[in-house]
This record gives sequence, C-alpha cells and structure tokens, in this order.
Amino acid sequence: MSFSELFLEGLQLMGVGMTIVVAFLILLIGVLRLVAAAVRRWAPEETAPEARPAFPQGAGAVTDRRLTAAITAAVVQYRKRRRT
Amino acid sequence: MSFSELFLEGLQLMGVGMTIVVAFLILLIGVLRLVAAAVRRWAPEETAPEARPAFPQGAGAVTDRRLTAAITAAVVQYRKRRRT
Amino acid sequence: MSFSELFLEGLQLMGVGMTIVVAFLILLIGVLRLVAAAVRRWAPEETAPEARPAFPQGAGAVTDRRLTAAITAAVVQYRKRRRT
Amino acid sequence: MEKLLLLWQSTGLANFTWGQALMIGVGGLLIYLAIAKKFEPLLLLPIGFGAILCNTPVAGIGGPDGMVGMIYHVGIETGIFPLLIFMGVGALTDFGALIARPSTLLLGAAAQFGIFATLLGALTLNLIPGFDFSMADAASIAIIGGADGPTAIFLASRLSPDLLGAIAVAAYSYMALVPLIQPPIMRALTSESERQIKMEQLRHVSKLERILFPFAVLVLCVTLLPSAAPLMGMLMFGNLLRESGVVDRLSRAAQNEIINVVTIMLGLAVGSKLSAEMFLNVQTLGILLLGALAFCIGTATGVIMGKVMCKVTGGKVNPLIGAAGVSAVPMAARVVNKVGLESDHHNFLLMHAMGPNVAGVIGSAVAAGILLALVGGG
Amino acid sequence: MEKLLLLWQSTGLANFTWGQALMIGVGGLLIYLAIAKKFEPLLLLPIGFGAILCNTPVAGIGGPDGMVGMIYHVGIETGIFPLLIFMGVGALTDFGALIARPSTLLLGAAAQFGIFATLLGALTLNLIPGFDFSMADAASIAIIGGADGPTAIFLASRLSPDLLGAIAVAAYSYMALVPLIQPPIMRALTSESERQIKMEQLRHVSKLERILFPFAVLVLCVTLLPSAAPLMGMLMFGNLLRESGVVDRLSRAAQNEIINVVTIMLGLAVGSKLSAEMFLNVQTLGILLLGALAFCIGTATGVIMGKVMCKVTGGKVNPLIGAAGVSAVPMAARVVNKVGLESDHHNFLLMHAMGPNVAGVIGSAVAAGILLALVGGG
Amino acid sequence: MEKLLLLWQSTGLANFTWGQALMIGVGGLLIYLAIAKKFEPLLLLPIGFGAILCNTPVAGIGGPDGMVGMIYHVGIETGIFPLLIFMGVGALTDFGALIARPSTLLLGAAAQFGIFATLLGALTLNLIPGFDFSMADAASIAIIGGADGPTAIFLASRLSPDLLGAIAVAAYSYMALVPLIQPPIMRALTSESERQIKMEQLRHVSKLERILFPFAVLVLCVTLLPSAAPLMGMLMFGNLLRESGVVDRLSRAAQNEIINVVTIMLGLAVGSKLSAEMFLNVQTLGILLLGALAFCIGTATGVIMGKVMCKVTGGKVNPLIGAAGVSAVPMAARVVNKVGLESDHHNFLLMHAMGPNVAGVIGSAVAAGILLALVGGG
Ligand code: NA
Ligand code: NA
Ligand code: NA
Repeated sequence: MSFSELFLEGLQLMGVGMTIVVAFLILLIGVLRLVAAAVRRWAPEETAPEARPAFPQGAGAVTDRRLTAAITAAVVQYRKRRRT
Repeated sequence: MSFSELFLEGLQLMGVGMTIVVAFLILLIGVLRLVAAAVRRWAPEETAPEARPAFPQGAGAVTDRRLTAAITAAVVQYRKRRRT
Repeated sequence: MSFSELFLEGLQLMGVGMTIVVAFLILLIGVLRLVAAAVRRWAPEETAPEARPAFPQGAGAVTDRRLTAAITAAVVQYRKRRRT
Repeated sequence: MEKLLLLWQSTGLANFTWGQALMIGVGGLLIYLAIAKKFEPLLLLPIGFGAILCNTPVAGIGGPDGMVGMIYHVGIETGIFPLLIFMGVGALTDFGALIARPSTLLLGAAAQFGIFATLLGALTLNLIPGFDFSMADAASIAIIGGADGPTAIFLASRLSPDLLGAIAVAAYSYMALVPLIQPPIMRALTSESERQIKMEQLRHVSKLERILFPFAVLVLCVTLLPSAAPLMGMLMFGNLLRESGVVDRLSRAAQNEIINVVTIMLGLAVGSKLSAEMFLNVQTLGILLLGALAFCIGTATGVIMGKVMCKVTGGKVNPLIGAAGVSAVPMAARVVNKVGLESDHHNFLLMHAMGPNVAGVIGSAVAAGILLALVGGG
Repeated sequence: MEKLLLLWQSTGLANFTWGQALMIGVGGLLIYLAIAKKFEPLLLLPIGFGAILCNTPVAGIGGPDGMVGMIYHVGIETGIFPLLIFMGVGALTDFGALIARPSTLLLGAAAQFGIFATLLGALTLNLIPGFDFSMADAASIAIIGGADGPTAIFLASRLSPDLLGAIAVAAYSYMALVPLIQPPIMRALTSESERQIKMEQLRHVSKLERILFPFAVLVLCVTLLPSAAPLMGMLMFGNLLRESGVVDRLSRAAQNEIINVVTIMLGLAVGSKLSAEMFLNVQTLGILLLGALAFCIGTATGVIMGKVMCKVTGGKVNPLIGAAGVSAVPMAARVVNKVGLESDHHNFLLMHAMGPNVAGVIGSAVAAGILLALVGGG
Repeated sequence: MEKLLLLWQSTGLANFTWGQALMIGVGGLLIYLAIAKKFEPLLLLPIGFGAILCNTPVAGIGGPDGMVGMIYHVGIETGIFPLLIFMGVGALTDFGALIARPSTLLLGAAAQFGIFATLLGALTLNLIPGFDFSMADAASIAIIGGADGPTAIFLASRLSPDLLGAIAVAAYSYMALVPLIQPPIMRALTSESERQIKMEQLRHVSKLERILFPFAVLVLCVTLLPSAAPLMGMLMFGNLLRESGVVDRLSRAAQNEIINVVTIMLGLAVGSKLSAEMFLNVQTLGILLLGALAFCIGTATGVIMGKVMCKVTGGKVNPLIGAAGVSAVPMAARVVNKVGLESDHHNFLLMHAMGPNVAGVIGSAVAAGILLALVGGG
C-alpha cells in the first residue's frame, strides 16, 4: 500500500474512530441520566441491606433476629465446651 | 563409560566446581566492598524518602503538603456527603 | 438402548449406589468409633504443643527457653543498631 | 463509508441472535438474584456475568481463543477448579460435630437417596418426547441432589459438560432456596413432639481426633472407592491443613487466596456454558424440575432416617436434623435450627445439625465417586 | 581443562552481544527510575528486572523454555494478564464522581483525540526512511495516548507484539511524567479566571445507581462495540464485585491478591520483549516521540473540550478538569488539583477531576475496541 | 451383580499393589514427622499427602490426566514453582548481616564442598551392584548438600526427574535434622576456647547498600555464570522487591500469597514422584545415606574454613559460624547460636551466623548453576 493510501486510511480511521468514541460516550451520558431519573423516581434513597455472606453459602433469606441470637448462643456454648 | 572414567570426570567436576564457587564468592566479596566504599564516599547515610505508592499509579513527583491536605479535605467532604 | 433397559440399569445403579453410600458411611462410623476409643485409651486429652513455625524452615527441635530469649535479645539489639 | 460499514458489521446489533439476547437476560437475572435476593452471590454473580460476556456476539470471549474459554479449558475441563475449591471447603469446615457423634453419618447417607431417585427421574423423563438424557446426563443431573456446588461441577464437567451450565445454576439456586424448600417437608414428616426433642450436648473432641479424622476418611476412600479419591482427597487435605496446627500459612492460603481467586474464575467459566443452544431448551426445564425434586427427596429421606434413629435411640435424636443431611452447608443446618425453634423457643439444634450437614458433604462425594466409577468408566 | 573451556563457553562474557549488554543497561535504568524517581514502580521495576533476566546470554529465560518466556506465552499472548489487571482496576475504582456528573464523559471522549492524532503521526513517520509502521503498528503506538497501561498492553499484544516492550515502557513512563507534561499545556490553554472557576459540589450517588452503572456501560458495549467487550467487561465485572456489596471476599481478591500477583508476572513478561533487536532501533525513538505527542494532544483536546463546556454551561465547568480526561488515574486528577490550587488556594478540584479521569479509562477502552474492530479484524 | 462386580473391580483393594500400599505408608510417615516432630511441615505435609493421593490405585491422580500430575507438568517440569518460591525466599530474606561482613561469603563457599564431595560419593556407590547413578543423577543427589529445598528441586527436576521424590524428601528431612546432625561435628572440630570467641557487632547497613546488593550479585551471575541466572535472578528479584521500598504490594504478594499457594502445589506435585518403582529401591537408601554425608561434610568444611578465618584474623571469627554456611536458613544459624551458648552463656552468635547462613543460599545457587552448565548442557 502506498503512503498516501495508508495515510488516507488513517484519516478515515481517525474520523470514524473519534465519531464512535464521542457517540458512544454521549449515548452513555443519556443512559446514565435515564438510570438516575429512574432511580430517583422508583427507588429514592434505598437503605442498603448490608448483608455480607460468609463462604461458601450465603446468609440466605433467613435473617430473623431470633435465629442470629440462637446461633450466637449455640456457638458460644459449643466453644466453651470445646475449650474445657 | 567405565567407572574409572566416570570417577575421574567427577573428580574434575569437583575441582572445577569448587574453584568456581570460591572464585565467584571471592569476587562477590570484592564487589560488595567496592559498593560499600562507594556508598560511604558518595552517599553516606541517606535518609530514605519512605514513599509507598498506592495502586495503580505512583505517588509521583507531586508531594507537596498542601496537596495532601487538599486531597484529604476533599475526600472527607465527599464521603460526608455520600453518607448523608 | 431401549428405555426399559436404560431404566432397569438406572434401578440397578440406584440399588448398588445407595448400598455403597450407606455401607461406606457405616464403615466410617465404625472407624471413627475405633479412633475415638483408641484416643481415649492411649492419648487421653493431650495438651497441644501449639508451635506454629515461620517460613521457610520450621522451629525445629530447638525450643529451649534460653534460645528464644537469646534470639529476641539479638534481634532487638540488631534492629536498634540498624535504625540508628 | 467502507469503514463505517465494517464497523456496523462488527457491532453487536448486527450480529445478535435471539438466543444470545435471551441468555444475556438470564445472566442479568442471575446477578439480580445474587444481589437483591442474596442467592449464593459468591457463585451466581460471577456465573451471571460470565453468561453475559460469553453471549456477547462477535467477541468470542467464551470461545477457544477468548479469555473465559481459556479459563474453562484450564480450570474446569481438567477438574482442577472444583477440586481446589473443595480443598478450601475442607480448610473452612469444622468436622468436630461429626466426630463427636459419628452416627449422624447415617443421616448424611440417607439424604443421598435424593441423588439416586433423581437419576431414575431423569431417565423417566426420556418417555416424554424432546428429552433424551443418557445415563451420564442423568447422573450429572442427579448430583444436584448432593446440594454441593463443587461436587456437582466436578461430576458434570466429567460426565456431561454440555449440561454443566444448567446443572450449576440449578445446584446453586436450589441451595439458595433451601430455606423455602425444606421447612414444609420437615413439618409434614414430623410431629410436634418429635420437633421438640432436645438432644444431649456434644462431647468434647480432642485435637488428635481432629487430626486423625481426615486419615480415617481417606483410608476408606483409597481402599474402597478410589474414584472418589480426588474429591475426598482434596477435601481432607484442606481439613488436615486446618487441623494439623503446624501449617497455618497454607491453611490460610487455602481458606482465602485460593478459594477466592478460584471462585471468580470458576464462576466466569461456568457462565460460558450458559449458551442459548445448551440452555434454552426443554432439557433445562427438566433439569430445574429434577433439581427441585432431588432436594425434596433428599430432605425427606434425611428426615425419615432421623425418625428411625429417633425410634432406635428411644427419642434421643430430633428427626429434624436429618434434613441437614443434604449438605448445603451451613444453610440447611440453620434451617433445622429455625424450624426447631418454632416448636420450642429454647431448643437450639444448630450444633446438632452440623454433624449431618458435614456428613452430607462426605456422602455426596461418595455418591459422586460411585457414579464416576459406574457411569464414567463404564 | 576441557571442563574449564566448557565453563568459559557457558559464561555470559563469552556470549554477550552488545545489544544484550545495552538492554541490561536499559533494564537497570528503568529500575533506577522506578526506585529513585518513583516512576510507576509497580510496573517499571518488574519490567526492568524482566529485561535484565531476558537479556542474560545463554540462559534463555525469555525463550520458549525459559520461565519468563512461558509466563509471556500464558499470560500476555492470551491477553489474560491485562484483563485480570483491568478487573482489579475496576474493583479499585470509584465511579461515583462520573455517575454524579455524566457530562464529564465528554471530556473523557475529547481526550481520546490524542490516540487518533498519534495514529496519523505514526503513519506520517513512514515518510522518514527507516520507519515502516503498518496500520496495526500505528494503532498500537497510538493507544499510548490512552494513558492506560493494561489497555495499551492488551491492544499491543494483539496487534503488534514486537512493539509491546517499547509501547509498555513509553506508556508507563509518560504516565509517570504526567505531572511534568500536563501543567504547561493546561496553563497555556486557559486564562487565570477560567482556572479559578469553582464547581458545584457533586450530588450524592445512591448504592443502586452504583450497581446499575456497570450494566449501563456493559449493555452499550455489548450491543454496539463487542470488540471492546473483553476490556470493558472485565473492568465492569471488577466494579460490580466492588459495588454489589454481597461478594466482599471476591472484591478483595480482585483488588489485592490477583492484581498484585499478576502485576509481578506481567511486568517480568513485558520485560522479555525488551530485546536489543526489538528495542534498540529508530522505531523505538519514534514510539517515545509519538507517545509524548499523544499525551500532549490528549491533554490539549481535553482542556479545549473543557473550555467548550465552560462556555455552554455559562461558566460552571473549570476547563482544567478536561486535562484529567486522558486517564492516568489518579495522577492526572491530582495534577488538575495542583494547577487549580496555584490560581486559587481554596479551590480543590480533585473530586471534580475524578469524573473525567475515570471517563478517560472508559474512553480509551472504547478506542481500543474500535481499533481492534477496524484494524485487528480488518 | 454385574454392577457390583464392576464396582469391586474399581475398588482400591482389588487393584492395590504392595508398592502402592507401602508408599501410602511412607506418605503417612512424612505427615507424622511433619505434624508430631515439626519436620519442615510446610513442605513435608503436602509432599506426604501428595504421595498418598498419587499412590491411590485406579484414580490416576498423579498421572497425565490427574490433578496432581497436571500440576507437576505445569509447575515443576517447567521449573516455575521452585523459582517462584525462590522469589519469595528472596523477599523474606534480610541480607544485611552478609552485606555488613562480606567475608562470611567464604564460609558459604566452603560449605558447598559437601555438594561436590557427595557427587564423588554417589559415583563411588556405582561400585556396589544395584547402583547405577549417571553423572546427572550424582549431581542431583549432591545438591542435597546445598541444604536448600527449592534449589534441590529445581536442579533435580532438570537433571534427574525420576529421583526428584527421594531427593526432595531427603533434602527437607535433613534440613529438619540439622539440630541433631550439626552439633557433634561442630564440637569435635573446635576447641572450647574457639567456641567462646565473641565477635564484633555488625556495622550498620544503609538502605542504598541493601538496594545495590541484588544488582551486585546479579551482575556477577549474568556475566560469569548465566546458568545460575534463573535461580539467582528470582532470588534477587524477590530481595529487590523487599528492599526497594517502593513496591510493598508486590513484596507482600511474593512473601505471602505466591509462596504459600505455590508451596501447596509444589508439595503435592513432588509427592507424585514418590511412587513405589521410583522410591522403594536401593537407590533411595543410597540417596538418604549420601544426603546425610553431604550435610556432615558441608558442616565440617564450613567449620574448618571458620577456623582458618579465625587464624587469619587473629581470633576475631568464631569458627562455629562456619557451620551455618550450609544454609538451611534459619535453622543452622540457630544451631550455631545454641552451641555457642553452651560454651558461654552470654555469647549470642545468631546475628553473626546469619551472614554465612544466607551466603550458603547464594553458594548453593552458584553450585547448582555450575552443575547445570557442566552436567546438564554437557
Ligand atoms: Na450432600
Ligand atoms: Na484513557
Ligand atoms: Na546452601
């Protein structure tokens, strides 16, 4: 390929490339604004549940307080026994 | 290869090997002494700069105190907002 | 293979499989009881030695108190020097 | 213009198939369940993301030269990833409750009936046009009843790699659904008075017994069921790292670095098997159905064995703990505890359920070994 | 004596070529810059050491049977190492500032002009005898302007592996030099009053928006530009691990274990491409020159777009933050902050510059996808 | 019944060979030594477990398609695992004592005589029927005298992979036995007054000297002995990560994640070489014998060189520290300290012994390079 051909192709690439980059990011602006609007409308300021599961099984749907208390109690008791 | 040939080769290997090991480490003694002398002469007791960069970009040349203060302030402020 | 052949083979697999699973775990019950009895008899309530070696070489058989004291002393002293 | 055309031809829009778009939706659904419903997020989030990436048209990320495809080839085709995770599970698991009361192994054994019943179920589905499960397929589907992710992935990758995606999704989804699936069955099969049974406290387990435990399991496995040796071996290796007390560095590496890194890779790689042609068909519906069946049957047989043990011991065993025999550690044990508390506010069954719970892990590894020996090599 | 001769023939001295000796010096220089000047030490130190090891005569450490050569084969030829690092970057990056003010994506877009201008520049160099850059080479060199190490290594390893060493060295060196390169350009293109503009505080970004962000980016990428899907996918996967809040274990693994280990391996492997025949030629000088050009042009177009946004918004945008659009996270944002403080001691632009800064990462991943689609597959 | 027969044929019992059963016992013995006697548990526990897994009949875990076999193929045949461990050792090692007193390198050199004497010893064993060690075998066995696990594994995997299992076991066992092997030799070769010599405190070593040290070693190695460059290069790379002070993330990764994970894998993989046909023969007895010999001779020549240095310096060097020249870091240095304390309760030799101790690591890497150059390539 001669230099001028190559350069022309480069120019083309530049035009197409910058167009796509700008177009893609403008689209992304639009999407992000849509998301923000949707969140503001349908899920304003959710309070995060903050559950962080241990490995390998998740904490699951079971989250009533009594259970947590029970587990804690059982573990404490068991440990106490094991240490003796 | 007969045993005596093999043993002779082993002997040779022993001689050459120990010579090289000793020569190499004696050379290293010399180099280390040179380095020590050079450091004593040209860079006596430098005080280490102690900069430990975060990932992925280094702390760079930018280290004036004002900046650090600014960053801290900005981060604190931003976090405060985010939590609200 | 026709469905009935396949199903029959499946039935067979089920029978053999469950038998083995149960047999294996019953055997394991036996072995665990044997182990428990043996431990109770020959090594009742050992007090664990609790040695956790650093990498890459173990703490070894050398564990008299004097050594530990010596090492600590030496390290402290050396560190002090290095810092000055 | 030529460049623009070339670019258009390289867009996703110009190349999307309906199947890919749907599977990206499935990936999104899995991630939604993982984040919003806390369905086994450690696995389902990477699996869902892997599904999205691997159904991206043109990019070929799940193909032989794509990143995820290569990870699959290295980690799952070889079986190494599930085995490494099993090592980590071993290093994370306290078998003390099982050692203290070995008889709970019977509960772990009984619950494996879910596996073999499901195998028959899968074969029976072949009567319906559209289903054509081979014996290997049926075995892979059945192992969902083991309620053990790594075991299921290991077996399926050996016997029916094409079904791996659906099987992994079913296995982890039902594990997350254990708190919904199990309680009705447990209540139906037990009486109020049975559920109120209090059990004796577990005896103390010495350090030596903990160290000998992996060897006890291993010796049986090596001599009687070598086809289970890779799974059981790595599980017990991890446990020995934990209990030996002399290699804390390695134990921590198995419990953290290795299991975390491998989980990310394994999840993405399993996601690559969620392609439209392999997932969007009637067989997947069958697998989901059979998976639910497997969990139900396993729970039921576990509880029934619990009732038997209750009878035999003269009421010393609360039959509820049999439900924990399906494994799904530690979820199933927690469910037992919860159902028990409904009948007696002061009856904490958690520790008693841990025995059958970890017994279920061993039980399904044994079952996997049997299936490998009889179906895989056969 | 025969043994001694054999040994002499196996010494480095008897086998050194001038090129190897020089390249060992280059490796040493990189390590010096890394340690004494803090030039991106996390990458340049391993790269420099890799160069020393791989230019050791006889040992063949960078060859197909040598350790570093095998690491290159497994990690860079496949593209897996830069992708894993990108996952870690995603897990380490807070996109909050960008989500709060999406318009800063325009700055990240404008700064990518440095990439495409450099592509033309590389082609133009072909007019000088001694240069013979193909379109693929030009594209690989141009991506230096993206100011993003993993993106540059990923693209160069796909399009021009022979230039990889020089490109990686240039990319990381110029990123380290951002505090020297950018300020003069920023000052030249803006007026004192523009530099004093204070910007509104960023709005609060909710957890849900943070979780939806990776999907927003991913959906666009998958549908429109699948060739960017590997890079963007792993970046967004890492970010989702971070923001989902349910897989902290995996997020930590991506941010620490994986990125640290891979950085060591990647650095050594990139160093293996610093061989005399590939590095000690006039093309490398061209690459270094073009790299500097790319950073300058990217900075300038970013600032110019900042001025446009300043006009359009009636003075609500400080044009300086446009310079952060080249990425080089977080260095470029810090430079913006510093230059801003010179004009007004109370004007902290750091948080406002983080938006365009992370937008630049996305922008150059998009640009890389375009170059792959049009040059790589073309 | 057919199924049952198939199952019986797949049991271990039906397929056990005597050799496998015995090797499982050997594996158990290694684990016993690791746990109960604290014999290098970080290596011997995984090696022992690997031996058990790989001697399980039918399963083929150590074979080309088995997990451990694949790990061996990827990590040991390539030499990558021992090199990565050496990098970690470098990152964990403080060479300060050696930099402060470079003359202790002579002690590290003298102790390597154990290696070459053992080489002759291995060749001499060929006179006894049943032994047939090639020069490569002899070199691999001799390196046990280096008292350095990764070096021994690296060299043996290159020269005599068949002997790797026995060599690794011997190397780590004798390292664990250093507190029993060395003291009698040290006492026999020194007088009470020599053992009481107090040494001058070590001078302060600056940060710059610590940073330059890896380069000093590397330059010599690259120019004179490139065959030692992989080992020495990775050792010094790790040390540079540690001492440079600018890449703490990477240094920590080398000291923890990498070395821990690789140790697990390396141990299992080495265990796969403990098969009956390779281990249960008279050669292994020879290797164990020669390994003990190597440690004894190395200790002796180290102490003798210590006596020479004591003479030359007019009594400023305590000859005991020569025994630390065999490496076995930090065990040998502790032994020196202990023996010294027996003669004078206030004479702490530990820090003085660290110099020859780490010099021994360098010394045996040099010796390995020589053996590779003369035997491997020859
Ligand atoms: Na189970
Ligand atoms: Na960029
Ligand atoms: Na040594």
